Amino acid sequence: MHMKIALLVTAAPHQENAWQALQFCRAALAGGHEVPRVFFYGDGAVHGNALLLPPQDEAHVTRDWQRLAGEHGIELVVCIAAALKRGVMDADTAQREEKSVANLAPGFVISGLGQLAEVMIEADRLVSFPG
Amino acid sequence: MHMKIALLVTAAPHQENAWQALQFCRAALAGGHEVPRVFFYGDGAVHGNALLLPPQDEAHVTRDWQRLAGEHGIELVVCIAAALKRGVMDADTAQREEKSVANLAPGFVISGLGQLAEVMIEADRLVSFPG
Amino acid sequence: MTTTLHIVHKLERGRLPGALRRSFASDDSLLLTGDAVYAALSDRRELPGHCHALGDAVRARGLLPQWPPEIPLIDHGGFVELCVRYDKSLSWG
Amino acid sequence: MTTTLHIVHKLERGRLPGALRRSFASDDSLLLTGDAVYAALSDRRELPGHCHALGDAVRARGLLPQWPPEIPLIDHGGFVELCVRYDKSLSWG
Amino acid sequence: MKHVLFIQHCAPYGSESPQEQIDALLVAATFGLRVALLFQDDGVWQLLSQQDGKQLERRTLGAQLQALELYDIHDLYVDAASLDERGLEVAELALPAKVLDEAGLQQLVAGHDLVLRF
Amino acid sequence: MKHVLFIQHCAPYGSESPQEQIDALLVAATFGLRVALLFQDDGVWQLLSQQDGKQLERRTLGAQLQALELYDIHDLYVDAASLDERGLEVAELALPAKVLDEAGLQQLVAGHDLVLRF
Repeated sequence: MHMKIALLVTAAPHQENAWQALQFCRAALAGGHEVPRVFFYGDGAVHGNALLLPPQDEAHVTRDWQRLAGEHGIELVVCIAAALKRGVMDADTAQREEKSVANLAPGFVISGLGQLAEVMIEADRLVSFPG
Repeated sequence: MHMKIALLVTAAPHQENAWQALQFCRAALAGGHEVPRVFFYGDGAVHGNALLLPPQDEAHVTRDWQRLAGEHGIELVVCIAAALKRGVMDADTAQREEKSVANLAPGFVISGLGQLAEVMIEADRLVSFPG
Repeated sequence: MTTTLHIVHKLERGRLPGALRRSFASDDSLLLTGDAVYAALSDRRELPGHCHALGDAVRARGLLPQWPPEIPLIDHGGFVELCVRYDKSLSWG
Repeated sequence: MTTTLHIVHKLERGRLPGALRRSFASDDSLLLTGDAVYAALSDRRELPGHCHALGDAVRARGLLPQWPPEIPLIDHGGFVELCVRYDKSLSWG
Repeated sequence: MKHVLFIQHCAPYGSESPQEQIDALLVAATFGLRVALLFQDDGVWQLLSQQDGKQLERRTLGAQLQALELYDIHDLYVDAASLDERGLEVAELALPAKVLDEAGLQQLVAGHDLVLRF
Repeated sequence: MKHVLFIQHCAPYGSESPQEQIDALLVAATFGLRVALLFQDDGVWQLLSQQDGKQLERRTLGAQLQALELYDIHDLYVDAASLDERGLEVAELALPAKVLDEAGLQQLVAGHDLVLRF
């Protein structure tokens, strides 16, 4: 049965569950399912930080999400409130807050919790990956 | 008795223990002690992110550390390995890694674990604030 | 009434979380991931009949030699299938 | 041999961590901070004689009305003094 | 209309998780989802009255929970065993949450289309 | 020379904490501090052999622990009660850690100038 499966990631990028979320998404796509959106909340918001640089012999989940999302049209949505508490900012907010730089990783968008509520309503499954 | 008291902060900025570390430092200075260095490690490395923007009615520990360190000559040292895993980068590293921006907060420096070992040796007390 | 896939990735002092045990209904299923895979060694008798574990988490931790054969190891494809088969999942954060 | 100020900010299901209880020597002292201040209600009998709690953590959580008088509340100045008085501190992360 | 259960399992102030779950619950309610809230494990401490987040330069979580009824959110539950483990009595709770035993917990989870506990 | 005790209390791979403690310990040893390592609570799982971090695209923690003796770090301890709680036997451990009861734990902590457990 083909399903719409949305993901909620609240694990930080360096936690095991963040890596498991990525593998789950790959398997869901390989299984013929649609993954319309991954919502990054809580410590998961750090996924959207373009300056993450894990050790070279370890996983780089942000980079992997960018590739996967680009190939399959998945929306990578970072909650704005969670992001600001954790130092992730897009260009618009940086300008408004008079910060000289922004650091949202390409491929990610910043938005509100309504994007989570939407997939609660529309997706057939919501699978969550806490830290 | 006047002491050299160093701090190790591994709590993330939005955790209660991060706030307690700051209050502890203020009290140590008020009590006539010297705080030569605060070492930010683990999730504490996120303190060095210049783009942190907590809700306006809540504490902003990075900003408070910057002020306190400026007034009292405290070294705010962020561990480089912990910082890179969590998306905190100074200008030198950003250039080397071909990132277009850096986000280390002014007043913080990035260095290695040797800076922690040094205060283990030299400080009279090392008080740690885990997450 | 809906069925639930309980996904657990942390234990309490080597045991399944008490709240998970209390909330687990007879039609539900359990998936051990992350640090919860140790439950196959430390809390084996408390595991329900419907129980799987994520193979990569088990192999990474060196648990394969002692792994109890009654708990099937699955890959992420199997994880997705479980999520589809049960009405919903509950991740024990 | 040195004395230790044990600083605890988390409990295990409402109780002091077992490892803390096992490691606590008779000359040591305990400071409750963060979520560990609930131990004054939920694990009162297990608290050692030398025990303090951080006042702001207690007041934030609404525990002042039921607070047991035998556990002194201290501010951060008192926290610093305890760190100076004991040879070292051990923060239970 | 989908029914969503949020499970609060952390004490207030130690981490961001309780605040972030409340924020998610309120938005879900705004979007027309029917939401319920279960307090479990250290989450039961959220139900104490007289909280004052300002002591830690934080918002007061207890005050936000008090305001849930203004948003027409009345489905509040608390896990009996979590109260017992912590020596808490129902009379000490600031909100009228329904106390659930094991059978009640299982029915609650089975009766919802989505359950979030992060 | 100060004596520093590191306490590992987390299982490998679930979080960064074990790796970051090992890194800190190795640097402390390089700076001439005398270091000891205690495995406690879920930290005892670090002592299982046949770990393979590559399964999760991570470094293998067990392999790094095996290498401690190359750095002349031999003061390894394990909390007996933590083993008991998890049904682990000393014979299953990959490293020759000394098993401590309560009195042993208290002496270990009292015998060090600094103790880190984060």
